[in-house]
Amino acid sequence: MVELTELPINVQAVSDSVVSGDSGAVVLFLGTTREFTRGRQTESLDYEAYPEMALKQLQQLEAEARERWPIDQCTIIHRLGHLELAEASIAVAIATPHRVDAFEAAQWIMDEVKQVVPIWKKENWADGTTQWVHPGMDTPPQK
Amino acid sequence: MVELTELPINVQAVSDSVVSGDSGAVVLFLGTTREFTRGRQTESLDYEAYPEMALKQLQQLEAEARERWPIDQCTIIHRLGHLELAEASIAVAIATPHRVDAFEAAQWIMDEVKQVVPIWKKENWADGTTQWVHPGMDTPPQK
Amino acid sequence: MIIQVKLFAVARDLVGADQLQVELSGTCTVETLKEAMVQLQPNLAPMIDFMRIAVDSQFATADTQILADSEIACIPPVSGG
Amino acid sequence: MIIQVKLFAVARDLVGADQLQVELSGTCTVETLKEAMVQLQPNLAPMIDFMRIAVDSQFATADTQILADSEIACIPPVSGG
Repeated sequence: MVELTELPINVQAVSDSVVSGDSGAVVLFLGTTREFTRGRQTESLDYEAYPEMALKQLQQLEAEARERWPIDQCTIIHRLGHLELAEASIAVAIATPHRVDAFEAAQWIMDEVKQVVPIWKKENWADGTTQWVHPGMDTPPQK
Repeated sequence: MVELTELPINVQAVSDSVVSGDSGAVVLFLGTTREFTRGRQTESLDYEAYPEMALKQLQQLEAEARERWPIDQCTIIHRLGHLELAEASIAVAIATPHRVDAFEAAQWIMDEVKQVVPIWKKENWADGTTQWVHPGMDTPPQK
Repeated sequence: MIIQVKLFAVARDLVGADQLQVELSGTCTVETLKEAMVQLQPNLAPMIDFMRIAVDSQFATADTQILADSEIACIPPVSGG
Repeated sequence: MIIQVKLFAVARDLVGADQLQVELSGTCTVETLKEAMVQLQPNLAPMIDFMRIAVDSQFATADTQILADSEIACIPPVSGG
């Protein structure tokens, strides 16, 4: 199951969506808003998506992960809009019969999300500037 | 923070105990009660510990993990007593600045828990027999 | 043909709109589309090599053909997760 | 000296008690303790090689010395997690 949401991610609900008597292991990853990045202070973040494509890419990632690992349940939720410090931007939850598969699949999904899913993060720095994050590309801070 | 508890593990509370603005990544692992193990059906489980030593071993694992990885927060909770299907027997939650460390540390802790923490599982099979699980050692089912 | 290119993040900020209308003639690929975008919006030039083009919600390669009814988007390096 | 050995899981079930009282004389190591346990409870024999002994909540080795005030536990292969 994949989802984009403007609402805070409910960790208990994500966990409940994958836990069952079929599995022995659940790995739940949360990406959270960090205050300091290489010494710079973040006040908040904004996430924007190309939603139709982001959902398709997430669905493809779930399907490919299910081909690679014996996955019982998979939930991927990405938050959009404005996030305060410590809030989760993404939750990936994987339930498998054995734990090594859940760890591998969750890591693989996170690596892929950061490559192929059209979602962008804007840093709202504590100094009042904002900056789109585009890895590998220089984007100067804007007032 | 390490804990042994007879109460159900509250996933939201475990997550809340490690999430903060200091970290960018949280990995939460849950070991859950699986219904089928190599074709045999489980009705429920009982976990027993040598509690003083189990707590010491868990504290040592947390300390060693903190030496190996840059861990902001670490919570390890093991449930004891009677567990129904799909209930979590263990929760390990690790918060780190970068996700690779959280994944590695959580996996390492789980591998170690299964080697050095004096806690034992008893299978209550659906056929009415019970059996202590002692990996590497034959333990016949008991009536 | 006239193509509406969806813009996001830094590309949208640079252009000041969430779509860029590009007129193309003849057979058109991702490569010719990118050239036309830079001609219309020269401030995209330093970034265009970092942008991927999606055609109908799939990443396209340089020689992917663009048809009149394709949904086209300009995808700067992503930073979700 | 008299040692109380804590028993868990299958070891406790086999002995029918959660402690085993063992009398030892002279210098005593984990190895001599295990021998004494099997002599008292022969049904532990097939399993004793799989059991680890903990002294004061730390896993001991075969030649770890056991003192009169040590807390001793017999640890069958663990299955938590």
